[in-house]
Amino acid sequence: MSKRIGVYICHCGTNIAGMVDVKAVAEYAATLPGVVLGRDYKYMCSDPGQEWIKEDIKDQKLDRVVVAACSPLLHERTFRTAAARGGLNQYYVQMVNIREHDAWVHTDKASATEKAKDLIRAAVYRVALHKPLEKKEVPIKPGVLIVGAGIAGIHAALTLANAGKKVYLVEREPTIGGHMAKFDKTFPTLDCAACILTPKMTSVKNHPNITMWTYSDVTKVDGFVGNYKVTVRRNPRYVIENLCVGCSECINACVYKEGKFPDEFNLGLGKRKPVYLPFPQATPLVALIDPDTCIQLKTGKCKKTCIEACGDRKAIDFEQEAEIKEIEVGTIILATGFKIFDSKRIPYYGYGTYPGVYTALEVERLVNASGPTSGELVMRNGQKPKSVAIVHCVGSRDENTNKYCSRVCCMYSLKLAHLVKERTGAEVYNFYIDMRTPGKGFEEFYSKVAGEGVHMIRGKVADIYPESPGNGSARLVVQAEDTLLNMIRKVPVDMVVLGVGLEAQADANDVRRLFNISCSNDGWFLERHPKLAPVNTFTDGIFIAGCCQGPKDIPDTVAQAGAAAAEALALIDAGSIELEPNTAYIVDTECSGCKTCIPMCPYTAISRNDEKKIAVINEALCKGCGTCVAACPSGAIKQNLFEDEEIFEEINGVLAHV
Amino acid sequence: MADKPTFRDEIAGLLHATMGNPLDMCMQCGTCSGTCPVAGAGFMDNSPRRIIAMINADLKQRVLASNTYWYCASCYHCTVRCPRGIDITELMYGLKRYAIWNKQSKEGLIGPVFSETFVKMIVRTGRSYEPVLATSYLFTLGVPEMLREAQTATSLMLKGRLPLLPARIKRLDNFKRVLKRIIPLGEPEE
Amino acid sequence: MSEPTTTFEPRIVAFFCNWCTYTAADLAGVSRMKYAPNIRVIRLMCSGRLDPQFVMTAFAKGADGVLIGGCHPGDCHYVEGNYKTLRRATLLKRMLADLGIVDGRFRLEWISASEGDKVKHVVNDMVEKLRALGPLNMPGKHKDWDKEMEELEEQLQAQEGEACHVH
Amino acid sequence: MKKYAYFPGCSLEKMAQSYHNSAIETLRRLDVELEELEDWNCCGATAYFHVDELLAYTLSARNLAMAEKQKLDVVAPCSGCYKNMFFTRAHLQHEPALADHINFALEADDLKFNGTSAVRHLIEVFVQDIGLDAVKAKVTQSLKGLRVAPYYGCQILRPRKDHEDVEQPRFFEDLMAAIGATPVDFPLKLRCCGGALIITNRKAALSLVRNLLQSAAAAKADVIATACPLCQVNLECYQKLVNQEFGTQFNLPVLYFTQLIGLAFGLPPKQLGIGTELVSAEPVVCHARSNPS
Repeated sequence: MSKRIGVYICHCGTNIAGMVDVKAVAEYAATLPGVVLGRDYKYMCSDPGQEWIKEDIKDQKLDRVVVAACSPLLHERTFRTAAARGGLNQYYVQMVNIREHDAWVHTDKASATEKAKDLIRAAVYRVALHKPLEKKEVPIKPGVLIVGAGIAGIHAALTLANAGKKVYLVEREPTIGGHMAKFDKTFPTLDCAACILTPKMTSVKNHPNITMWTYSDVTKVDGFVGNYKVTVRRNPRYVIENLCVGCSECINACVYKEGKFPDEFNLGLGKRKPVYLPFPQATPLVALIDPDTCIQLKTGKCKKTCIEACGDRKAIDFEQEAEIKEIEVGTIILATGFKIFDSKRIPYYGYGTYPGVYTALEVERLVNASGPTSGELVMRNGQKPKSVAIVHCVGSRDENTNKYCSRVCCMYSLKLAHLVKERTGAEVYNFYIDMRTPGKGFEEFYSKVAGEGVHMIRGKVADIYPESPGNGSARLVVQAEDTLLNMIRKVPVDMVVLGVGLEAQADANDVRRLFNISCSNDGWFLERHPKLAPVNTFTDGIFIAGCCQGPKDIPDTVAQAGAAAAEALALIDAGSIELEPNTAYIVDTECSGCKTCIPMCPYTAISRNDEKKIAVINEALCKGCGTCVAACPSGAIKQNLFEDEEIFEEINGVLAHV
Repeated sequence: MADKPTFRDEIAGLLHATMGNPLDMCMQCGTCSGTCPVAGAGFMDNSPRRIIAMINADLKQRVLASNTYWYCASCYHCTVRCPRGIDITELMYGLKRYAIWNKQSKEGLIGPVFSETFVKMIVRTGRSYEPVLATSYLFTLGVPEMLREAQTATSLMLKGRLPLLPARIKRLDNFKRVLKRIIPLGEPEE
Repeated sequence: MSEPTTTFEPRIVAFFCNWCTYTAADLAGVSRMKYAPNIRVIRLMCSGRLDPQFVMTAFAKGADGVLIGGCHPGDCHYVEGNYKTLRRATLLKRMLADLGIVDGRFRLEWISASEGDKVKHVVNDMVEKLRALGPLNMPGKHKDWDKEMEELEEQLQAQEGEACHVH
Repeated sequence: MKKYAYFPGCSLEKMAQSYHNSAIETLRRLDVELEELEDWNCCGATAYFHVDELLAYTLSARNLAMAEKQKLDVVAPCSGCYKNMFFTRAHLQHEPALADHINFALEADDLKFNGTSAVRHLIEVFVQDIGLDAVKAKVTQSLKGLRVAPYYGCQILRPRKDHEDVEQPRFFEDLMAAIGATPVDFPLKLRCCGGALIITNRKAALSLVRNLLQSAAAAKADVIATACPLCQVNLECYQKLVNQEFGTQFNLPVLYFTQLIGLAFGLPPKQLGIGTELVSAEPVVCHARSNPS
């Protein structure tokens, strides 16, 4: 039975037509076996383009369609739907990637055109063998797991919870809030971070649809879109969460009269006791005990004054152990955030060597009313700085550290310049390479700060050293070329603030593997498409939001969190998701029951039917990798959409004219 | 190769020979100048950053007239710190070569005149071992005389006061043949 | 040294896994990287789908080189398909060697979704090497090829069997 | 007994005899033999890169090729020679075409560069190849309490070779500690001494030397240790001039690390070429004598 194949070549404006002679390709396609028409059009993905396919199927009785355009990962669905609307089984469509794989990567029009012809020939040969297939649908469980409870996780959780969905919010720190909870003010509006964040934190805690697990880690993820089985370990805080009311009695009563250990929330600028609350608005407002510093937990020999203090509440439990939770969710949102650049990697900035050098995040804590100095900007030596240098691009835009721009540093450096001036009246010098203030109200903020008399020096800081070595003076010289004055500036200051860049979390790679998604080279989680699928990943049902995907400010983070929530919502409300029907199946008559295939399958989808003495595949479990197909010695296993014959034809096709 | 390469192209070409350092990558941040001990001490009339800008702007005469590259101590500190991976020290070497060649010959390339002087010089210095490392004069001349000797590197170069062969080199003839194959122009005087 | 002897343009058939290498090739496109046009990519869901016969056929039909692209070990979208590929490729390489198809003509590369530049480099590098090697021209050797192929089929079956029992 | 092809370099011929001798003597104690590179020529210094790159590469390539003939790795005690040879090798290995061209030239001397001999700096031989423990083991007169400013200078570490730490290395400090001395925190230990400028731009060079001496003095160092003849002479022989130029009062001994090691090994100062300095190293010698261990 001879086929009636229609071939469509997309110009994609000039994207393809600029490098591939689309007319010639269309004419050539028309000459291929079974092809009844070869057309080219400016934008095949546009309505007219799709209509055309639909009409041709009806009028020209097409029974196969080949579309040569962009990557199938982008528009395969579009054209399948178009064909379906024309009354054709959607799997009778084959796409040819002549944009990403051809026009965009080659420079010689002739050979690019040749390549297009070869690829189309392969598709034509292949599509002729296509079989009609039915969509594979899997139901979506309504629960959502959100990993990371910074502003992104919090916002996504509330959005979903308010839509009536069940949310599990897992945070590894003892409190939710993430980095935002550490900030003092937020640019460009200078509203106080706590004032806008803590209400959201409270509603997360009180929301009936949100199960909030702090001080917990996701340890195992099984299953697939619609049906993920997740294991969470709740680490012991040695305080029973639902009994503690955060009254701090135990903390006051601790045998340590003063805080003795660097307190994590204040980046070690303050001290805490072994039993502590991360910060006053911590959520949940539940104390925890640090096993590494608590005498009782270390030696078992403590007066346990904390237990007395807690009294009848009996919230303290030194016997507490990690608790393992198993949950089932349909979708997952990763909002695991970022870590700040480690300034020690640039030794000549003297962080960790000169006490006068601070990271921006440390200064956020110093100017914050709930910080270690109650908002007083005093340095490690107890003095207020009279002059402060703020260094931009520390660990950003530098091949020796991170090539990318961290996006937020210019703005927060300006913000800190303003705050420092406001709190101390010090002379402030901002050393920048390029002042990047793209955003609503950003440029206005820049001029406002400039107007406050902050010195803006265009030059990357090249060196920081003590003003007079030996004599123990704390003053530092910040050396940079003032590229506008064209002279080397050596500015003596009391305090240096490093505008550190953002980096992927240290364990981003483990997390990535745990959830089976990809990372960009910088370690940020990779979105499915940089523009059209910014919160999707290559794994269905897993979405990303906030800085785990790349540096961004709070507004963008919140927007992205909303988007991720919406994507999850869309899946949940659809109730089911359509999957590629590319699963494997057994041709019973061919199967010798040799069991070769069984160990091949990572999803244990294959078993052996012992009375029939053949293998059987559980289609629900099969994800369609095709590994078993390639392994079967008797060729009894086949894969929909990737049948051996189809691939052999494709090979013939690309090589035919040799 | 169609039309005559610009100064910028020429310098880029020089750099390519030393593992390619695209000046186009320069973002004018001034890390090089801020790091440079000599610029920092105020000896350079143009900072290294400015030199790069001038090259990219094709200001050949102003670049060559600048003292910057002759003041480079080749300490490579700028090179390891450049956020755009530009080997600035190598650039300074390139400019020195370029300047020397151009003083010597009509256009660009190693002109015959220079090659000749150069090969002669090699042979001569090959016989009388005379290190350029100023410091090594100390034991022969003593500091003040040595400093009176001081000249610009160019003149020094062409006066042939370069260390090449320790007096004891044995296979001098082979050695000369080796060098002839590298710079074929001109005949070494025997 | 690496002077192309003729203007021979090698023909490379590539099998890329959908999740890492095919995506990387898309990224190379989106980033407008430029590489040699000698490659024809065939998409598989996983490099684990690669049946050695695909490779044999490609050579038989006139490919001068075959490139397999999969996710980095540990990153396979299907958990461990790429390990299976690696095992098969190792055996296949030996067999190809016996057929006088030298190492450089069959190549396995791990290229993650973010490594567009690696696609570029691998392709260019392979094209250069194949230019140096010259045409393979299996179809030209048709006569004895049929015979060879039969033997091959047998060996293949045999080795395939082994390959999969090694667990 | 480990063996290296030894490339003295021009400066060691006359001016840095003391470095030369102390290197030979101390290494002998550590069972390392330096076999002088047969018929070596100048590495080209910085000057050749000013004039003609290709020629400069050829000069180093010839030396490397001869080392390959001797089937030995090359050791250079001078940071300049080291840098030139190291990068010539790296570059030629990177660019076969260039290597071919240079090999064509080397044929005239029956030589061929293959890149088989590695290039080592003398201090690398002590720190990496021999190892600190082996050095420690040979110490008979610990330099306990001697405050040493370890001066790395430029071209041991720069330009960056692979991913070694070029901004805060420790190996020189560790080596000094191994012989009992106290390495002081010397902020400018990686800064340039201006060696290459000393003839051409004296003022600039002197100001750089001044900074280094200042930094070392501020760190209360008894002596500066160097690993390069150029640095040594710059820092030491120019102290008088620096003092004239800037009205300073520096009188800081500058010794080669091999001389300090030699003292710690209990070798007679004369054998280590101590005594030829313009700034007397007597205090250091006395210190060494004062605490036998």
